[in-house]
Amino acid sequence: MSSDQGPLRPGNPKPWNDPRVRSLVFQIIAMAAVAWVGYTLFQNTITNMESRGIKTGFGFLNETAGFGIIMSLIEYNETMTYSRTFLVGLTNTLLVSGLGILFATIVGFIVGIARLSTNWLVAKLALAYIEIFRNVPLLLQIFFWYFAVLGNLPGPRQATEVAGVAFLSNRGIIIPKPVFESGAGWMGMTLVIALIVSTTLVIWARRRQAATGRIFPAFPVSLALILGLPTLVYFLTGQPIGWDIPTFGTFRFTGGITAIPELGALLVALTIYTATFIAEIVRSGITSVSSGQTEAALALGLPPRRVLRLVVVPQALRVIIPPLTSQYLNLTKNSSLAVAIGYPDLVNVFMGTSLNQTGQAVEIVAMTMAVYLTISLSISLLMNIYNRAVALEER
Amino acid sequence: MATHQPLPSQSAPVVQRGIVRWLRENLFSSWLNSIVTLVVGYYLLTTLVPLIDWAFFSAVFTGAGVEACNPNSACWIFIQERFGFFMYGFYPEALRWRPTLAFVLFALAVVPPFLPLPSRVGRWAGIFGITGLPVAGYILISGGLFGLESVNTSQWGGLMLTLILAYVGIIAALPIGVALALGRRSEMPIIRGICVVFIEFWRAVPLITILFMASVMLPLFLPDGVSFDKLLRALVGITLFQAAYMAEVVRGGLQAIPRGQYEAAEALGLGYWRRMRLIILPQALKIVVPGIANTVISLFKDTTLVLIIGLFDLLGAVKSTLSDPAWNNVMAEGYLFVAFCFWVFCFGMSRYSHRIEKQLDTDHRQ
Amino acid sequence: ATLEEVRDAGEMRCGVSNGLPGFSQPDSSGNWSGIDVDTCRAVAAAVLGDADAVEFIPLTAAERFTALQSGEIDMLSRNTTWTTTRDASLGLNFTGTNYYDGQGFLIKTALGVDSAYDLDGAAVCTQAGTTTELNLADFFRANDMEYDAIVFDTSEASAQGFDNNRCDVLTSDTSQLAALKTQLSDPESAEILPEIISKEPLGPVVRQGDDEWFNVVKWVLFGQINAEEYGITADNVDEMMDSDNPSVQRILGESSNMGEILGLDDDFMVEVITQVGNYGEMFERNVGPDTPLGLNRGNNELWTEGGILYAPPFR
Amino acid sequence: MADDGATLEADVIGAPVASAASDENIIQVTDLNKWFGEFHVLNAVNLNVQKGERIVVCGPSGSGKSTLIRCLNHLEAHQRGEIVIDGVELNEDVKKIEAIRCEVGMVFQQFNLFPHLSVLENCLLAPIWVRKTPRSEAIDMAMHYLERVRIPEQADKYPGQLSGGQQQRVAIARALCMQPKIMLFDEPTSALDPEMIKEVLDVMIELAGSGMTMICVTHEMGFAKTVADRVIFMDGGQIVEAAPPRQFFTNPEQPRTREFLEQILQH
Amino acid sequence: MADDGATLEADVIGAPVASAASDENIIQVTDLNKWFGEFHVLNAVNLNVQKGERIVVCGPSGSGKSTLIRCLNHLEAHQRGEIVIDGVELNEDVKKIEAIRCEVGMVFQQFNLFPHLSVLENCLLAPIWVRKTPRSEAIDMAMHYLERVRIPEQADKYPGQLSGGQQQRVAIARALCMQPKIMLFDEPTSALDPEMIKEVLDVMIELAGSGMTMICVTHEMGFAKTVADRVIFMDGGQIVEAAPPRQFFTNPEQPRTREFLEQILQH
Ligand SMILES: Nc1ncnc2c1ncn2[C@@H]1O[C@H](COP(=O)(O)OP(=O)(O)OP(=O)(O)O)[C@@H](O)[C@H]1O
Ligand SMILES: Nc1ncnc2c1ncn2[C@@H]1O[C@H](COP(=O)(O)OP(=O)(O)OP(=O)(O)O)[C@@H](O)[C@H]1O
Ligand SMILES: [Mg+2]
Ligand SMILES: [Mg+2]
Repeated sequence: MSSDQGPLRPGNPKPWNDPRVRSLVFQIIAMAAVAWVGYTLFQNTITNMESRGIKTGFGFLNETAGFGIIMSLIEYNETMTYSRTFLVGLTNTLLVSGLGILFATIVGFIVGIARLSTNWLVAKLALAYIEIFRNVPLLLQIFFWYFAVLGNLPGPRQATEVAGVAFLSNRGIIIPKPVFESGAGWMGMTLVIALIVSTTLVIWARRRQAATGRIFPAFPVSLALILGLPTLVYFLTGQPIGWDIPTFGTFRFTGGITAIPELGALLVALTIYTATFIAEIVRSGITSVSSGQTEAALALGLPPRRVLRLVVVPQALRVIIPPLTSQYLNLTKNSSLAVAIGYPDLVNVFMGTSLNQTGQAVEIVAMTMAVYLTISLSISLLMNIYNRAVALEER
Repeated sequence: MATHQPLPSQSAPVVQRGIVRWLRENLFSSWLNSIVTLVVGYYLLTTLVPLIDWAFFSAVFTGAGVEACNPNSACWIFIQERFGFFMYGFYPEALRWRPTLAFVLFALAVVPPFLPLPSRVGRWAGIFGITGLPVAGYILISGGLFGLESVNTSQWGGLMLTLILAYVGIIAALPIGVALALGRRSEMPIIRGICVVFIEFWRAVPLITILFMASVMLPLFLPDGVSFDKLLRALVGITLFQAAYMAEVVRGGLQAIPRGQYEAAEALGLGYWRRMRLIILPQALKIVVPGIANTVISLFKDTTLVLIIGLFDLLGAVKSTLSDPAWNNVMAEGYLFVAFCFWVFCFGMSRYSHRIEKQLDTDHRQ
Repeated sequence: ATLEEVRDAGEMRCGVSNGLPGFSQPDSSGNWSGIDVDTCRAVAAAVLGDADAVEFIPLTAAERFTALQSGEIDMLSRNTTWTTTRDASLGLNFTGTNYYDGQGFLIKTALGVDSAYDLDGAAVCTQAGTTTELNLADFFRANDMEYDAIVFDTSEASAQGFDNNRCDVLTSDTSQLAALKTQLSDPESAEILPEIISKEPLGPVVRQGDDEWFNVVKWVLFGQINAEEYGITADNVDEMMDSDNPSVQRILGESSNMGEILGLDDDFMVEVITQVGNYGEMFERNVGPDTPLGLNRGNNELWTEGGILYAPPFR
Repeated sequence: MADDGATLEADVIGAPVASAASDENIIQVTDLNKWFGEFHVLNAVNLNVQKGERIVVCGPSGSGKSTLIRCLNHLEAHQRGEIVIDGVELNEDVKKIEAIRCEVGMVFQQFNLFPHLSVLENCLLAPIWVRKTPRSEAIDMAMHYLERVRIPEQADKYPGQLSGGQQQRVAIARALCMQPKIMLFDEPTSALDPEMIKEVLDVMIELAGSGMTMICVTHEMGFAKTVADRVIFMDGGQIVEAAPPRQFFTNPEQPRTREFLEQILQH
Repeated sequence: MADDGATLEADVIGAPVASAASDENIIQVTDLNKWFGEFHVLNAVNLNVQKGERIVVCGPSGSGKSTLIRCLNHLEAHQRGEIVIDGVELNEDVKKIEAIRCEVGMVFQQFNLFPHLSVLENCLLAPIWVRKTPRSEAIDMAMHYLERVRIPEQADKYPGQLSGGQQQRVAIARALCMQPKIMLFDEPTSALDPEMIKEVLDVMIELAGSGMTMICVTHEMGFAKTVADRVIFMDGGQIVEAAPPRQFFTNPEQPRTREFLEQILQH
């Protein structure tokens, strides 16, 4: 406010009747109460920990963990420190959440669209799927997939073979692992080149369409380039990628890449459960685009495929994205149920085993919660940016 | 030109009528659709038929113990035999009439909206449900008063515990959620800040970390010697968690009330609290019934997580019996039973919320 | 202090395992039994005169120390291994050993493996947050072998995983292996390998800094061991009251103030032995050869009988 | 609209329009200034209203009419100047604000009835909770005012079941139930269909006849001619002209007023 | 409404209304029958429209007017009979349907602009993706038609920022950008406020003057009188009467038509 407004307020009420004074006092009291509660809790914790001789501080992060973890995206062995186990847990959480989000989105979109299918059978099937799976607790579904379904797969000796290179058993799915030899670098280079060419192609296609109106199928061509060029080079350079094909030892397959069944069960359960919610979101997003929009687009002569892409989807997405992200957040939080079946996620590895070995509950739980808080706050931030970007211009 | 004689309307061509039309429009509207119908139909038949056969037709419903069962079909005897445990956990058998009575009271409070009764009855039943029932239920189930034998909470379990967790979680979370929502819309920045931080914190962390804190860490935060019941602590955790979600739902309702309502109430000389209590909240809560129902349903499902902190809710009870060596291979039956119970309740709740929504609709728009 | 709190509450809260046959397990009406459970009951009998005045709080391995640290329970009796770290840095005190154990391996007979040194590459089921998990890592590393650790949060779940063939080997304390073996769908399909790869003294734990309570819990267990040594059993305790053996008299509080100096009644061991029994009775009842577990006394035999069970004297 | 005025005049012949206002100033506004952020909405407004006086405020959209009357019962806070209502100076003092709101009834353009309460309950709310009138007494009074606005038979309906005109009449009754000394109207008829405008204006004319102090923002010039003691023309947050209706409509002093009247009487 | 007609006629004096229609039938509808379930919506409809002809369709609500014109670009499928547009017979063949939709522009009652695209982009969408016009050319054309509907200055706004009348004019421009041979209008003005009706009708009249083949469902009888070559009256899914406007309005043959006209001209 500018200074020419003179006295800010007319008159002078009695302080106890002045709402500003009241609100100030009230807020100070609230603040004091919160501070007091916080301080008491903190003080209690410190006293309790001291009187019970519990170690405090984050020094434990540099101690040797000494236990094994079945699955790790980063290098890990039992001689590494607790800070490493934290990272292992974190990356495993991110892995299962990331994959879960990917699959749940795919399944959710398919089911959501199936729900709107003109085929009665398909629509009802989608409805039944949604009503059944979203009304059953996720934890139960995780148990079901892990113990009742994956538990009944054959043992590693009787593993189901796929072309003699991939194996499915109750130890998970084992697939060959690529081994890069000299010359593989060429493939990498061609891949980069193919990516650059594709990008240029897309830009060129857009320019050409603007200039001449002709539409070039840039997407399939790019795809072919990205897949085809490196393959071509692969053969030209004498197949420089070897495959580490899993073979059965005494107990297990050695070599190859293993996807453990805990990951599988957790992923399947998270996907199926979250997809029901996503399907409903997608359905309501699509139905929120009025039929008049489709009709108008059809009446302009746009083929149904283009109507979907140019008119329906962009409008539906605005409605879909905000609730969709909150489902993504839920999925990430729900991935912590991993602890029930022993998938080594953050809660299991760090808030479970590490906490138990070090006994430093306060520090470890605080770190775990901080991770989830960070994830959730960053997603909200992105969402706000997105919402502002796509907000419809209104009168 | 002669006077126009309206042509009689003809009946539609066959493809446009009855079952043929239905089939054509819904199952075989294009060749692609026809193929999809056939494929989906085939797979449905080949999976559903054996499944139904397994679960019903060749299933064993009566008999004595595991011997009566056959490995290729469902063995429901298992559920029958452990039914009491699944429903009440370790609750002493002789006293199980008490929780049963509490359930009956609960049903009385809940059912009226489904019956053709005057809406007054429904309202009173609802009021009883959120005031009298918790007290009566607590006295009945916990005992220790009126000469009822006291039953320790560690003996509570099964579906009973699931329902108690969900019910108390909801009843206690609603007022806290409302307070948080009002706080978040307050004009006082500090109050607003506190509420925002509180809500966002609880919404960001997974429930099991909260349950873990509540169940094993809470005494660490309290003065030495202060401690309370484990179940109660789990309930506190669940309630605060739920309250944060509730707050966001209620906030949505508050935002939907037009400014004019606030101003009209203000102009009549009503103070802040009366304005909220008499004008704003009644309208806002009505709007958010579906939202509340949704959070309630997800809370109900989330109560299964108490299994991880060692409480024997329905899932915990069933799961703990699955490792009984006397009963092999009843895992599927056990899980299906739990799934069925939860499904019935969740589905029921969503219907119930529709019913309440209709009943509360006193706007009577023309 | 814990002793007063327990007296005031009229009930002791004891953390136990959430289901391990022979050690602590609830039956379908919620009655707990097992040697760990009896250890709790003995303390309750000593402190409150009523062995049933215990609230059993089932805990997973990962929760147990936090629960004790925070004061959620008064004592922990949950087949917990006594180690330096736990004793020193967790703010806990071990009061003794109620079961001397060692870590072993349970393996499917069908695999045809008869030594733990042949386990290279095996998938091993174990329980989260245990010393077992650490020993396992040490053992395999020391012998330059690889393994997959399949970690469950309860021993029950790890047994189920083993049963479902999720892993080839189940590792745990041998006593637990015996217990878990009974839970397999076909108990005969698995056998325990001969190697014992660690020392696992299991015993009750209390919070550090409360010496009074620490002594009570410690001496109840010592009392039970001494009672066995002097032949005092639940059946003959009344007759033994009249015994001339001064050691017996001291144990039973006939001629001493042992109870008083511990902050208990002088006849506290009488209550313990009548209601729970001496150590031997406790062992036989829960894990001994006549139980489904069928364990021999082994190391848990009295020192006089060739075992290592040796309690300081009441004096 | 000019036509409307004629019809209205015909209608009110029965109701004697008391124009004898006492000398006592029930509202005194001195040098009132208000800003919305940097925007100066009310600029040095002075206004005295005597007891029983009926004032019509008009002016182009955005000229600050609504803001002015919303300041009078402190729905908006002012930043400089003095407002004295019935001898009480309006400032941030909550007690005073509440006291003044009891004496000042307000009717909004959008009715703002409470949709979850029946018509009767809408009218009972403030008397019971603010004035602490016993319920039976409050009901009697509410029915009295509902009769005065000619819809006693709708007492048990909900607002959603009434037409716009009926709703606005309930809103008037609701304000009257507090037995205020002053009534403020903010374009009470502009959200209504033409037929309904008349039924609401009739009620207001009757109310004016009963000697109530009224300030009414409206563009119904017929109404202004019929009942106003003074017509005030605002523009740009200032009072441009204030005059008795006869002079205001036939011979306005300010060119700005003339311009506005030309516009408004056209359609 | 009758008055409106007069005003409109006055407005279009400048625009010569070409009523010379070529002999070529651009639309041939023969024995068209359509059912919704058991309900017979269109009953043996026959209609030939010549190139450049301007047809107004009227009739009571539910008589099948919308359904008829929606059949013409296959937004609804018909079940019996033949529709031939510009020499192509309309059946379930997707390619033909798309080809015909390129030749037939349609304007809806509810505008149905794409809210996520700016006005200009609304107009560019179809030319670029269907006609494969180069972008710069498409922009020129779009601006041309936006000028013709008199809102070139709004090109970069979004539909939500425009008034109803402006939106409907954008909808017309959007359809014109495909340079269709035929324009279908389904009550283009009935969702508009009176002031806006005029601005849309003006545009349509100008369009009619340019010789475009038009079929327009409307109740604006003034418009019908001004531009229609033929007025078609439908009832119960049938064409009851079809006549040049002069005859249709002054001397309808069918009693049913007379009845309808009496009703509609009353208010
Ligand atoms: N809460 C507010 N915040 C900011 N500006 C406001 C607010 N309320 C009103 N204004 C602005 O103050 C000016 C005066 O508003 P006011 O509503 O008093 O005008 P008015 O004369 O009642 O107009 P109308 O005839 O349209 O109701 C307008 O320019 C308006 O945009
Ligand atoms: N998709 C549909 N399914 C079933 N019946 C329909 C459908 N669309 C229209 N109808 C029915 O067909 C009849 C004719 O509808 P149509 O919209 O063509 O009438 P209209 O002459 O355009 O009426 P109006 O003047 O109200 O727009 C109506 O009775 C209507 O209810
Ligand atoms: Mg205004
Ligand atoms: Mg129509």
